[in-house]
This record gives sequence, structure tokens and C-alpha cells, in this order.
Amino acid sequence: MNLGLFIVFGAFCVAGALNLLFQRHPINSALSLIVVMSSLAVLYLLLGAEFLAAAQVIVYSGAIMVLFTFVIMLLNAGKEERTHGSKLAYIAGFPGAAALLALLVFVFLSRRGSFGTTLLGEYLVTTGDLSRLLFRDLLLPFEVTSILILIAILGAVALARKEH
Amino acid sequence: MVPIAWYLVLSAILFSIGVAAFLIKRNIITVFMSIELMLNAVNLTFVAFAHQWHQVSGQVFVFFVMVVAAAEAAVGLAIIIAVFRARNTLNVDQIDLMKL
Amino acid sequence: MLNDSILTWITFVPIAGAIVVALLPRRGRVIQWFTLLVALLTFVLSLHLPAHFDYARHGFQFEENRSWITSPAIRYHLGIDGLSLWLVLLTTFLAPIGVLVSWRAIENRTKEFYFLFLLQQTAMIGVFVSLDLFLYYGFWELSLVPMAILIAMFGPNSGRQAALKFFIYTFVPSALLLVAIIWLYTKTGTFDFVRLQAALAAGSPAFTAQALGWVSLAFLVAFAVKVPVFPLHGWLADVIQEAPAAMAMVVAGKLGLYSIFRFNLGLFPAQARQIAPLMIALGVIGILYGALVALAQTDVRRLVAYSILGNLSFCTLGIFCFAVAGLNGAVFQTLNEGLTGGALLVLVSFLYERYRTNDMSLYGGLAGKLPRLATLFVITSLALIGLPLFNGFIGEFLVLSGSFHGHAGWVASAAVGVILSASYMLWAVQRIFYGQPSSLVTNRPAPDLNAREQITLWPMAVLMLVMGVASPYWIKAIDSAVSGLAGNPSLGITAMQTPQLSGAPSGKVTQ
Amino acid sequence: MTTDLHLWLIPLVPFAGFLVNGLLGRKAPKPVVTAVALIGALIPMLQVSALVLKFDSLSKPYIQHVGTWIQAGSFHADFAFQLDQLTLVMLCVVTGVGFLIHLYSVGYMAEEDGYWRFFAYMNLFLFFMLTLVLAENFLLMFVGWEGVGLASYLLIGFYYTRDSAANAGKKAFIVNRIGDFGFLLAMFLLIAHFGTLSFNDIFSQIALHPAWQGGFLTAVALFLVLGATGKSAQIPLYVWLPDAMEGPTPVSALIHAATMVTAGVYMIARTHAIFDRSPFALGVVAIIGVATAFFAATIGMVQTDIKRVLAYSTVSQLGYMFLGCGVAAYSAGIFHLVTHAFFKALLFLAAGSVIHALSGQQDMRAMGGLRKKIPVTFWTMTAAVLAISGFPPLAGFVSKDEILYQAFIAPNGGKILWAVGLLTAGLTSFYMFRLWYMTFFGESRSAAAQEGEAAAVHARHDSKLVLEAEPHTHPVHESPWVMLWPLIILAILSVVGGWMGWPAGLGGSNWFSHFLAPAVQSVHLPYEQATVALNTGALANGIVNTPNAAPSGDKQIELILALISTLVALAGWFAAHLMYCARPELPERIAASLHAGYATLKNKYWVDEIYGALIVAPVLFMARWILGALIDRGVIDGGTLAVGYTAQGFGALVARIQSGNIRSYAGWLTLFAALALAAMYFGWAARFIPR
Amino acid sequence: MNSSLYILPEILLTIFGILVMLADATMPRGASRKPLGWIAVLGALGALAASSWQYQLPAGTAYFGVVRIDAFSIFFHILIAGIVLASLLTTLDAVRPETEGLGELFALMLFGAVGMMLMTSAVELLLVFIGLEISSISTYIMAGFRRKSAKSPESAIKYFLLGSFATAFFLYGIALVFGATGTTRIADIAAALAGSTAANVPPLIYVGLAMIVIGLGFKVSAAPFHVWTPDVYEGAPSPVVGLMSTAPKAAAFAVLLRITFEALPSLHVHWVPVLWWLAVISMTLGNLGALRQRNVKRMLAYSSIAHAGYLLVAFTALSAEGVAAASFYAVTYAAMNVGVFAIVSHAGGYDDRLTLVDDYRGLAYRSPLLAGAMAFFLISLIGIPFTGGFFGKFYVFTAALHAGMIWLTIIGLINSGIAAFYYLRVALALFARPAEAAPVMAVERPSLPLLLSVFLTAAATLILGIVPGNVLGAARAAAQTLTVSHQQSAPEAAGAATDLSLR
Repeated sequence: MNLGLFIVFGAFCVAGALNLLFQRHPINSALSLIVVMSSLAVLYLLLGAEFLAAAQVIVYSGAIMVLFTFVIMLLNAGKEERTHGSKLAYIAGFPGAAALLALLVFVFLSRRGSFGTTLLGEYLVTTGDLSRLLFRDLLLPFEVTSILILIAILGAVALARKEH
Repeated sequence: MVPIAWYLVLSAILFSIGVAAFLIKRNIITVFMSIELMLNAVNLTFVAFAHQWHQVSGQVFVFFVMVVAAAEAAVGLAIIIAVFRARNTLNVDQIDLMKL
Repeated sequence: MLNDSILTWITFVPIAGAIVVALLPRRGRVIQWFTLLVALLTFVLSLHLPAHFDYARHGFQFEENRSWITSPAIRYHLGIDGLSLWLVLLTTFLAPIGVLVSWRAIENRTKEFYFLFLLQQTAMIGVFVSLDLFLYYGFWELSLVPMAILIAMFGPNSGRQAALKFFIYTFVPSALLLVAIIWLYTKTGTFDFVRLQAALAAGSPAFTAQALGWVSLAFLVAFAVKVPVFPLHGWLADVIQEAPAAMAMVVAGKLGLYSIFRFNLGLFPAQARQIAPLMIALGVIGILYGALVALAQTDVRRLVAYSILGNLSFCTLGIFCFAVAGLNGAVFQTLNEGLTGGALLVLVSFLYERYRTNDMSLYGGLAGKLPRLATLFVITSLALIGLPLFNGFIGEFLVLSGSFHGHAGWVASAAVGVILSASYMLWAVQRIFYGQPSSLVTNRPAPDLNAREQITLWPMAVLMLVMGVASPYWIKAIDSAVSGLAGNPSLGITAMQTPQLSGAPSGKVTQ
Repeated sequence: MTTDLHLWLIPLVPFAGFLVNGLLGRKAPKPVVTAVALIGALIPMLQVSALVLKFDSLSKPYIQHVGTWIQAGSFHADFAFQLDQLTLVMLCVVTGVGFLIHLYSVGYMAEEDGYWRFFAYMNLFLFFMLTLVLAENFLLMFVGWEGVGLASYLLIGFYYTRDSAANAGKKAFIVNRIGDFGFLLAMFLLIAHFGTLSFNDIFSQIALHPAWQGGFLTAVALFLVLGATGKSAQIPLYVWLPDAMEGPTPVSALIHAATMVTAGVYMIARTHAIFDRSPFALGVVAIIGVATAFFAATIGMVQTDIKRVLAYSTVSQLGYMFLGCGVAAYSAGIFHLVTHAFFKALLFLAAGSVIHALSGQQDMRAMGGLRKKIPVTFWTMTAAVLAISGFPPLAGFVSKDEILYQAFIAPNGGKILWAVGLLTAGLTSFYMFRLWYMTFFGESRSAAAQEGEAAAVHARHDSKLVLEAEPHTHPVHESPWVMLWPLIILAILSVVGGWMGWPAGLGGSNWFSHFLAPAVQSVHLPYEQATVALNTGALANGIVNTPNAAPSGDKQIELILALISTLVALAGWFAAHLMYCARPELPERIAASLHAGYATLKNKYWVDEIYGALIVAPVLFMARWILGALIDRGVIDGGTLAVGYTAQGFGALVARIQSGNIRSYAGWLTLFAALALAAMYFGWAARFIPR
Repeated sequence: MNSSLYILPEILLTIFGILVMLADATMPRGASRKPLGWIAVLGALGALAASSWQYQLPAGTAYFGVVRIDAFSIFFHILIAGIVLASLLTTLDAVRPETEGLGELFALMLFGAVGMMLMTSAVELLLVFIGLEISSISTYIMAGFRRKSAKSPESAIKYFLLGSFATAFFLYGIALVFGATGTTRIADIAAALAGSTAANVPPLIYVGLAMIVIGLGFKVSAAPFHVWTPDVYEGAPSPVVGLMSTAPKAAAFAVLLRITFEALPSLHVHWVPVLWWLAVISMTLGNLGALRQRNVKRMLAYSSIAHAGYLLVAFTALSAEGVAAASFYAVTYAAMNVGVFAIVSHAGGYDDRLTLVDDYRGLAYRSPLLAGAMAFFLISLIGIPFTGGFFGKFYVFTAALHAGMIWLTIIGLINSGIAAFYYLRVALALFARPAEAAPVMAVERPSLPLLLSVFLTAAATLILGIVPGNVLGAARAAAQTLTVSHQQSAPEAAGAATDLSLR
């Protein structure tokens, strides 16, 4: 069950990600990304992060991706032209990305024993646990995010405002 | 019975696809989406490790990342709009006034 | 007691003056007069030094030694010995002359000019009086900046390129010098010259021959560029060509040679000995090369530049032959070069002010038009080519005679430079002053030297003669430093060869 | 020796004259300049006269230390003067002839613009020349040595607006510097071996070590010879002297005939202690001397410029002096120096008078018939011609014969030297009488000049005055008395001057030689042994001779030799008479038939051209193209530029990374992220760190 | 109450930022925004004072061990406050007072400073991350602030995209470190690794550290992660560049110091060589790249890459002296770079029109004061003695040589020789006669804020060069706190410092 879910949603994730990669219209990519995020939410559930799973759907798939779609629409972005502005992206980037993946996979798999395994429901984080940490131990970071959000608002307003 | 390593590998794969997407995509908005993909991959890692260590802080981290991502999205998209206004294009290959 | 703070005064009066200059109004000649005053004040202050110098003592005098930065252990340590005494005096002596020669040559941007001029003054004096390597390095590098800026500001043709060339040429090797200085510090925990000298003499496992070899080389290269020693002279001609006379006068020679003397001989005697054959060869090549290339010049400033290269190479030769007389001569020659080369540049600058060119082929027949200038030019030329009773002769003679023993072949080759120097200098005199007046000279009426210009030049001319006749006054101080060095066994300095009364002379007896 | 002679005052007085005239002369009235200059020359002469009177009472050498000049380590050189017989003789010549020529110049230079300058330089010359002869050590001697060169340079280039004069001055100085190079090296060697440059210290050292023969002493001597050839215009460095005639005639008389050019001879005599130990060096001196004498005489035969003839004659006569020294007959050399100073100064001054009379004409082809017009000049010149040609009992005869005799009795090829010297004497007689005839006899060829057709140019034709004005001429006229008196005095000296050294072989006592003997005789006399030892060798081992003490049995030889040389001189006269008086068309025919030889002589063996091609041109080529262009501009500047451009090239490469494309940047970042990851994980980075 | 004192400067900055925003809202459109700037200046001054005052506090953590106030964090707090102060003054001078959104810019600068300060005092990687994001996002926005030009938004988007890209790496790094140790607190990480030897260190930590180095390397523009720098600096408004080339970098360096020296000293065998190479590549690429630049801002961008390299050199010394040198260097670099950008901002005009080297020709003839100050800053950047730039470099390389890094020192100092070329080209251009054909740079009279800013930075540069004693002392104290805690947590690592294979 656990494994099956992992494989299915893991595959969804990868497929969504690849689709994001291969789709040429931004809207399609955005939708693919929503698939990835939603599948991830399921994986979070599998890992016992219920609250996060919910937040993932609400914040990511909901808020953030809506914003993306909104901007895509606003700017009336069409299909990508496959311009050839960069050779380096292919010459250096792909080997780099491949090497990165290979290395990470190598490290993870070579030490897979030390990470343990997951069982569904074996470890569940309650909202209470979460909030205890969030509002007590990490009170300061939590408060500071307000500044972050303030800046974001400020910036969005400042940058997107029409010229006079 | 899923080994945590698999989650980690999955996140690595997603991360790499994000990197690749960043490299390939021409539309700025999509490029930005690939960054979101990378962040999501990292989030998965956090959650997986949180599970491994039975540490809530990993999950809290993810929560913060989401906030940051949201803030980033707001700012990023505003910048994209500003760029579009200034240059009337969303193709990253054409955003290369400054070079060398 | 003035003795305890005199060096600080001498070093920092110019920079204090510079700050005041920056605040003075740009009106009339206020800035010039003030700078002249500061320069004269510095000179007068510096006269305290020879007056109270203890010639019998080796080691440093007028010392000041205070902590400056505790960690790293950097001290404000000043002091002079017979080596630096006259170099300080030379610097302070040339300062008023530099002001006077710039009086009309620098008509605009005077504030900038004199500010940087005084800054340069402090830097140069600082180099001579610093006994802490950090402090020394500070002044050493600082001396580059006003020079470079002034060259860029006032270079008539390609000042910026010349300034860049000069700066890069000297700065890059100085970077390696800094590496070496820091390396020494990490091994000894001190920047203090005296303590370093003791530490190096005492030796330590860290001071492997190889390490010290590289360190001393870093020192040497940095200094050699500044002298300059052939083939590191690439910057010299361009700088002399472009720099204002007051700067060109001081750009070459004394700083680098002093440093070689102080540090390469003082700290790394064994290494200096090792590299001596190379340096002797370079010195001799420099003498001949400088003279020959000077012979080929048509631009009088470039000619002076190469003649300076040639004359300074005598110093290199004298230093690295490690004979008491040669070392004395090398220091003396350093003074000469500053004086004579300086005077020549002043004269050339006066010529330029009148005719706006340095191209000798455009000149001719000036002797009749500007007899006073011609006279002083000839006198300076004669001093430069080492006519006896002028200062140049003493230097060259001591260097060559002192170095002769053991390096006969090199010295003989170097002596050929005596012929060549006469050739290019007299040829230059002929091209500028003799013959029929050229069209440039006839078409552009120009006055002979005025009172200010004469006041600039005559002290130098007289000093050339006095130094040529009464050299012991200068050499007794130099000698005290040299004999202090000679006490260092690893330098293996040879005294002047004593008569071989007992045996046969070293030459083979015929039959 | 208790008396203080204030020797240092002797040179210092003219120096003061130089300072006064040099600094203030421009504005001072002419009489003041004249007075200062003459006093500057007169006082030393009076001082020397006083010395002469006192001389016998002095212990010799009389040495006076004035102060330390250079002191470095254990080496020191002093301002020290010495007086001995040799010095005294030189002092007399320098101050005596010097004063006369000063006097003469007052008339000769009266019209000149640079009158004050001229006399300042003349006084300066006296200062240096007196320093040279009074010096007690090599270094101070070198001061005079270089200093007279300087004065010579200034005076040759007196008419500096004339390129030829400026060139000649420069040439003189540079060629002299080549000689000075030798002098310097000699001093270095001496310092290296003796640690001092004091004459007395060195010579007493040598005296103490009879074993020192040749070796480094030969090296020292040869370097000194190099110096001497430069100053005394000997082969190979004689080339400057003929050109030096660009200077005013009194200068030629004083510097380039009577005094400065003899400094080389004086120096060899002064340092004879060294030469005595080096037969090889002496041989070299003798050969150089005789070769120069002959060589210059041949050139002198065909020159047409009156001063150039005299110049080559001077070179030739200096060759005799060298020959004398070369056979170790130093006193003979010095004796000839003295007599030569009389008659050659006279010749020049008389020639100057002629030139003066002809408003600047120097070409003998444009002279002639002047005998009547300028009688005083003619008669004094005649005395000089006879003297130099070696007619008894005039001065030249005595001194030249002494040298020839000494050469003749020298072993190892002395006869050859004598023969060449004799031949040269004949040539001398020929060209001097040629000059005599061409100048004073026959038709006046200067008619054109008298008619003002501007063929002749005034002596000051290039001086500043004349530049603006028309070249002016005036009728041939005798010179003023201020010029004639020196001629007359010198003529008398030319006649009687030789008598003080009248050789024993001709019934005299050779007083001069005996007087000089203490100064030039060797401290030790290893001659006998040396001669014996050296007899085995050929020329390389030199030609030495006992200097002064001619074996009494040789009186006949001396007499015979004197007769022979007189005959040879007569022959020369006869030939000159034939060619330039009796049959004036002969020279052209001979020139035509011996075309190649004539051209060679006419062009002075092309020595200037050869030097130009072999030395000057290559040096200039090397300076300009190889060092100046190739090395300095190419390698050193080019290298700097190359480094600069290389760095900039790398800079361009680095900037190429900056394509401006975000995806490229990301690619770059990814690649290096992967690398950094791998490096960190596997610890690779450490492996590539140099240590 | 006590806890909030530990974040007093941040609180002050936030309050003033909000004040600025509120005041901005009340001002009519088109009114001069200068008063807002002065309010912000007050805030920065307050933060400066508060930070200095924090020396009175006992060193320790607050907010459940999330922030730590010690000599190290206070040192950087003061630095950041100072930079912001000078940058605010520069902005006041260089931006048209009625510019729309100027108030937001001032507020952003203050808020950004909050993030940076938190980065330096955070001992919890989460807070580091948040601080980093605050500082990054605010600078992204500031880079795009001059929207009228085409370059500024491009600069912003490049910065933003690549910055986020790097942030992802940084975050991944934190995740892996968390995976390896189960914690994100510096002290706990160090403690978790304390017992481990090279053999049993969880390998994930290496990957994590590498990712963190990549992310922070990007932020400090260390080559080869520097690619964004020239483009962004060129396009961003000059006063902002002065800020973002110094303060966020200083903060990022502080984080890197904390992570390497406080959290992961035991891994030095792995990270020292990597940083060694980063240092070498940064110095070399930065200086070579700058050689051919004709745009002063772009040139300074390359130069900032090189300076990041010099600063990294200090890391490799692996000693308290090295940390002190790095901290000191951050101060000197900030002083001279903010100073030089103050002048670039002023001289470039309101729209940064004149930024080519040739535009600077003859500046000395029009504004001797500015030219003199600029020359002074450039000279300091070259590293001429008696300027902060020199002493910083000197101290860094002394530390490196103490650790036996001879080659690094030689490479570094040769690089500083190369660097002299391009700095000097500008410095000399200032004094050269202006080209006749070139457009004359109409330099406005420097305003009071500019004078203040230049004076502050120049004085700092000079003081750091001549009497650096106090700052050195503070830097050394800062270093002490890092390395002492490091010795407590990993005593064997400190001992191992002597037998590094690198020696």
C-alpha cells in the first residue's frame, strides 16, 4: 500500500515534472507543476506530514500556482519559441545536472541503509507538535516572516506599479 | 515499507528536473516555475528527513519554505511584469542587454 | 629633545603641508609659495641630521620606536644610519628645487600638483627612515601613487599610459615583496628591521636556504624594478618622458638602491652574495646598454632616461661587487644620480617650457641665444659623464676601482661606458646648443634663464662641484654604514686590496 | 724643505681667472677681461720663476698635501702636489709658452665676440694643465688629464655655430675618453695591487721589489700607453688632432702643439718606473712613436691647409717624443717636448699671423709671396722651420738628434727605429719647407682675396659677428706687436733653446739630461741584467737602453749620426725647393704619376673613413637598431605589451563567460555546482593544490 | 524583555521601516521624499547605536536559542548598520527626491538590513534562511527599482532567477545537513559531529556543506558562482549596488564563517581545499574579467568578485586570525566600496547615464573633491598602504601565510597587482584632461548627504588603514567567539589544525 502509493505518486511527480519540462505553453507547464505539487502532498501524507500536505495543496497548488496562472494570462504568454540563445546551457548545464543527479543518487543509495524506511502511520506529526515548535521555539523566525511578507508586498507594489 | 532513500532519490530527480527545466525553458514564467519545482524537491527531502529523525523541525522548515516561496512568487512575478513592460518579451534568451 | 622626534618631523611636515595646501585658495601663487616654504622648512629640519650625526657610531641614530599596532606586531620605528642620512638630505634638498622648477611649468591644477608633490615627499622620506618593514612597505607603496597620478595629470602626450606602465611595473613585484615580508613576519613574529636582522643572522630551521633564496629574490626584484636594473627598465623612459620634471627627478634610483642596500645586503647577505654574479652582469650590461641606447635617442628626455639607467647601473655594479670602496661609491653615485640627473631634467624642462618640444633634431644653435642655460647644461653634462672634480667621477671611480679586484673583466667593460656616456652627452649638447640656430630657435624668441630658474639650478651645479671636491664629508657617513655592513661575515666584503709587500704581485712575472 | 711653496696656488690662480671671466666676463669691459686673463697666466709664470730660483735648495721631490679628496675604506686619494725636475721643466714650458700665447691671443682674438669666453677657457686650461704636471698621484693627474681634454673640447668648439668645429670638439673629447679609459684601467690595476695611487708610494714599492718584471706592470703600462696615445695623438687615436685645428689658432698653438698633447709623453716619463719594468710596453711605445712619426709626416706632405700641415707635423713630432721614451731615453723625449713647444708654438702663432694677415685664409694654395709683406712673421717662421727641420744648431736639431741617437744605440731593432726616424726627419724637412715656400715665396695667389671677391673668407667667417655682416676683407698686413712679440721670443727660444741640451758627442755637456736625470732615472738599474736577459728575445721583448749615460766611446757615432740627419734635412729642403720654388709644375706631375699613393696620402689613408665604417657606424647601428629598436622597443617594451595583452586576452575570455544569457549562467552554475559537490564529497580539491 | 534586547537593532530598523512606509503614504504624489530618507537615516543610526550598545549584553542566545549575540554578530551588525547608513545617504543624494516609490526604497533598505543582521546573529539555519531571503528579496526589488531604464528590470530578473536558483541549492544543503545530523541548529550540528571522526562522518554532510557553499558562494559572488554579478551590478541603480555589493555579502560571509568554523570545523579537510580553489578562481577571474571593462560599474562588479576571493583566502587559514582577517576585510571592503559607489552614483547622474571610464575623464577638473575621494577609494581598492584596503589584504594574507598557504598568498598578491591596472585606469582617468569630443559630465554640486556618506566611508577607509587597532580588536574578539565555541565543540579539530595535510 505504502509502496504502491509511493510508486504511483512518485511517478506522477516525475511525469509532471517532465511534462513541465517538455510542454511549450506556460499554462501547460503550470498545470503540470500543479500535478507535481499535489502528488507531493500525497507523499507528505505518506511521510506523516498531514498538516504540510494540506498546506501544500492550499498554499502551493492553490495560492502560488494561481498567481502564476494569473500572470501568464495577464501577460498573454504564448508558446515558447525555441530560441538558441545559449549553448552553454546544453554544453555545461546538462552534464552538470546529470552529474548532480548521479552524485546525489549515488550518495543516497550507497548509504540507503542509514536512512531507514517509512511505514504508513508510523510517525505522525500533529498540528499541536507543529505549532508548539512554530510558536514557541521558532517564534522569532515566524515573526520575522512577517517582514518577509511585508517586503514582498512592498516590492510587488513598487515593481508592478504603472509608471507615471 | 518504502526506504527513505527512495524519497531522497525522488527528490533528487525532481530537483534535477527542475535544474534542467531552468536550463531549457525560454519563458521566464516557466523558468520561475522550475525554481518552484526545485524548492518542492527540497521540501520533500526535508519531510523525508523529518520522518527519518522524527524531528518536527524538518516539517516546520517546509512550512517556512512555503511562505518564502509565496513571497518570492509575489516579488518574482512583479519583476516579470516589470521586465515585460520594459522589454515586451518573456523570452529569457532576449533578456541579454548586459553582457561581457 | 629634538633628536628624539626629528625624523617624525621631517617625515610628516610635508604631508601636513599637503593638507594645508588642500585648504588654501587657488589665488595667485599662494600655493607655490606655501609649498616652497614647507619644502624649505623640511630641508632646514633635515639639516639637523648631519649636524648631530655621530659619525663614529655604527647602527641607527635618531631612533624612534613606538608600538603602532599590537597584533600583528607593527611598530612605528624610525631611524637613520650613514646610508640613509644623505638620501634623506638629498630628498629634502630636491624638494624646494622641485617646487621652483614647477613654478611655471605647472600653471593649472596647482593645488592638486603641490598636494601630491608634498605627499610624495613624505613617502620618499618615509622609505628612508622606516625601520619597521610594514611601515617601510607602506611608504614604499605610497610613493607610487602621487607619482602615477601626477604623470597621468601632467603627461604631455601619453601620460596615462606611462603612469599605468610605471605603476604596474613597480606594483606587481612589490606584491611579491609583501609576500616575502609577511613570510618573514610569520617566521619571526616581527617586522622590525633590527630584530629581523638579528633573527636572520641567528638562523632557524624555518630559514632554509631555499626559502631565504626565494624571499631575498622577492625583495631584490621589487627593488630592481624601481632602480631600475636592466632589463626591468621598461617603464623608465616613458615615465621620464611624461612626468613633470619635479617628479621625473625623483622617480628612479635612490629608493630602489637604498632598499637593495638596506634589505638585500642587510638581511640576506649570503643570498645577495649568491646572486651577485648575475647582478654584476646586469649592472655592466645596464651601463653599456643605457649608454648605447641613449646614443640612439632623438628625444632629449628619453636620452636622459637611458643615461640615468646607465648611471644607476654603476650603483648596481658597486653594490654587488662587495668591496668597501665600491659600496661607498655606489651610495655616493646614488646621490650623484639624484643630483645630476635631476639637474639635467630641470634643464630639459626649462628647454621644453621655452620651445615646447623635446625633439633634439628641432633644436640647434641655442648656445648663442641662451648662454646661461647652455652653460649650466654643459656643466651638468660634464658632471654626468664623470669629469673629475665633479661628483659623478667620485662615484664612478670608487665603484669601478673598488669592484675591480676579482671582477676585472666586468669592470673593464663597464669602464667602456665612460666613453659612451661622453659620446651621447656631448652629441646631445651639440645637437641642442651648437651649430646654426634652427628654424624653431630663430622663430620662437625665448628669454634666457631668469632669476628663479638660476636659483633652481645653481645650488645643484655648485653642489656637484663641491661633492666632487670635498667628497669625504659625505663619504664619512656612508663609510660608517658600509663598514657596519662589512662587519657581517657572510657578506664577505673585501676591503680595498692592501699592498702585497711580501709576495710577488698577482700578475705573472715574465720569464 | 721647511719652506712652504704653496704649490697649490699655481694652478689655482688661473682657476680664479677662469671663474672671474667665466662668471662675470660677459658683461665686463674687454680690458678687464684681458687683464684678468693675463694676470691668470702671468702669476703662475712668476711663481714658477721663483721656484726655479729656489729650486736647488729644495729636497726633491718636494711634496705638499693640501687635503683629502677621496676617502673610502682604506683607500684614499689626496690633493697632493709634488715638485721635482720633471715637474719644473713642464711648469716652465706650460707657464712660459702659456703666457706668451695668452699675450698673442689678446691681439689675435681682439675682434671676437666670445673674447671673455675664450680667455676663461684658456685660463681653465692652464689650471688643468698645471694640475696635471703638479699632481703627486695618478688620480689628481687624471683630473688634469681629463680637464685639459675638457678645455680642449671647449676651445676647439669655440666657434660652436660651425658644425665642423662642434664636431671636432666632440671628436677630440670622445677619442680622448678612449685613452682615458686606458688610464682608468691602469689606475684600477694599480689600486688593486698597491692600494694607493700616490706616485711615490707606488714607485718606492716597485723599487723595493726588483723581482717585479712585466706581468701586471706590463698591463698597467700598456693601459697607460693607451691613455697616452689618446692625449698625445698617437696611432691609433691621433685622428682628433688634425680636426682640432677648427679651434682658434692660439689654441692650436698652446693646447694642440705645445702643452696638452705632450701630456702623454710627460705621463710616460713620470711613470717611467713602471715602464722600466716592462720592456714590452716600452717597445710598444717606441714602435707607436716611430710609426706615428712616419705616418703623420707622409700625410703632412700633401696637405694644403696650413694648420693641418702643422697638425700632422705635431703628431709626427709627438711620435719622436714617444720614440724617445720608448727607448727609455725619457730625458730626450722631454727635451724634444720642450724644444717642440717652442718651435711648434711659434709655427702655429706665425701661421696664425699669416692667416690673420690674409683675413682668414688657411689654404696654402691661396697664399704665396708673403715674405715681404709680413717680414717679422716670415723671419720668425723661418727660424721655426729650420728648427723643426733639424738644422744645427737650432733647437729641433739638438733634441731630435738626441732621440735618433738614443734609438740608434738601442738594442733589438734600434737601428730600424733610427732609420725610420731619419726618413721621417727628411719628410719633415720637406713638408716644412713646402709650407715655407708655398706661403712666403712665389707669386701671391691670394690676389683674388685682396680684390674682395669673397674667395677668401675671414678667419671668423662663421663666427657670429660675420653671420650678419658681409664677409669683410682687408689688405694683407702685418700683425700688431702684441702678437709679434711672442713670435720673436719664441723664435729666439727656437734658436737657442736646444743649447741647454747640447749633446756630449758634439762637444756639449747635455746639461738638460743631467738636470732631469734624478726625476727620470730608475731607482734600481736592472737595465744591464734586463738587457742581457732580453737580448734573447726579439722585438716583443722590447728595446731598452740606458737612458742618459751614453757610453763615451760612442761620441763619434753621435757625431756621424748628427751629420747624416743634417744631410737628410738638407735633402728635404732641396726637394721642397725643387718642387715648390724651382719647378712648381712638378708636384702635379708627381701626383698624377703616383695617383694611388697621392690619393691615399691626400685622404689621410682613409683612416677617418675606416674608423667610421668599422667602429662608429657599427656602434651607432647597434645602438639604434639592435638595442634601441629591437631590444628596447621590441623585446622589453614589446614584452611588457605582450604580457599586458595576454592578461587582457584572458580578461576577454573571462568576459566571454558573461554572455548575458540567464540560461547560460544557470548552465555554468550547474556545472560548477556539480564539480564543487564532487570535490567536496570526494575531497578532490586538495589534490590540486600546489604546496 | 531581555530577549528583545538581543534583537534590538532589528526591532529599531523594522519600526523605522514601517514609519517610513506610513509617512510615505501620507505624502502627496510629487512631493520630495527626502524627509523619508532622513527618517531612514535616523533608523540606521539607531540600529548602529543599538548594535554598539549590544556589546554591553552578556553573550548568549535568545528566543530559544535561535539568535546568538556575541562579539561576532555585533561586529557584523555594526558593519551592516553602517553600510545601510552610508547607502541611505548616497541614495538621498543620487535619486531624484520626487521619484515615485523612493519611500519604499528607503523602507526596503531598512528591512533588508533586518534580514542581513538576523543572518549574522542566527544560530538556527531556519532563521539564516529567512534572513537570507529577506535580504535577497529586498535586493532583487532594489535592483529593479529604476524601472524606466531597460537595464534595471533585466538586472532584477537575472538577479532574481539566478538568486532563487542558488537559494534552492542552499536550501537543499540545509536539508542534507539536517538529514545528516537531525538538527538545524549550529551548536547542535557541531555537537552531533563532535564525536565523529573522518571515517564515520555521515557522508550527507559533505554534500550538504557543498550545497551550502554553492548557495552562499553565489550570494557573495565567489567565482565560479559569480556569473550574475556583472550584469546585475551594471543594471541596478548605483546607490543600491553600493549596498548590495557589501552588506548582503558581509552577512553571507558571516553565515559561511558560522557554518564552517562553528558548525563544521571538523570537516575542514574537505572544505578548506574547496574554499582554496574558490578563492583562487574568484581572485583570478574577477581581476582578469575587470581588465577590459569600460563600464565602471561593471568593472567594480568584477572587482567585487575578486574581493570575495581575497576574503575567502582568510577562511583557508583555519585559525582565529583568519576569521578576524575575514571580518576585518569585510569592513574595509564595505567602507571603500560603498564610498566608491557613492561617487559613482553621484557622478553618473540621476539615471546612471555616465558610467563609462571615459566619462570619468577629467572629473578632477570639475569636482576635485569627488575625484580626490574616488581616487582615494580606488587606491584603497588597489591595496596601497595607509588605506583600509591594504591593511585588510595584508591581514588576510598574513593569516594565510601563518597557515602556510604560500601559493595562495602569492597568487593573491599577484592578482592584486593585476587589479591595480584597472583601478588605476579609472583613477588616472579622473586626472587626465577630458577628451574634447566627449560629452562633458555635468557634475552637480555634491549635496550634504553625499558629503556625509563620502566622509564617513573615506574616514573609515583611512582609519582602517592607519589606526586599525580598535576594529582589529573587535574583529579578533569576534573571531574568538567563533573559534572558542568551535574548540569546545570539536576540540580535536582544533588540535588537528596543526597537522593539516595542506601544510
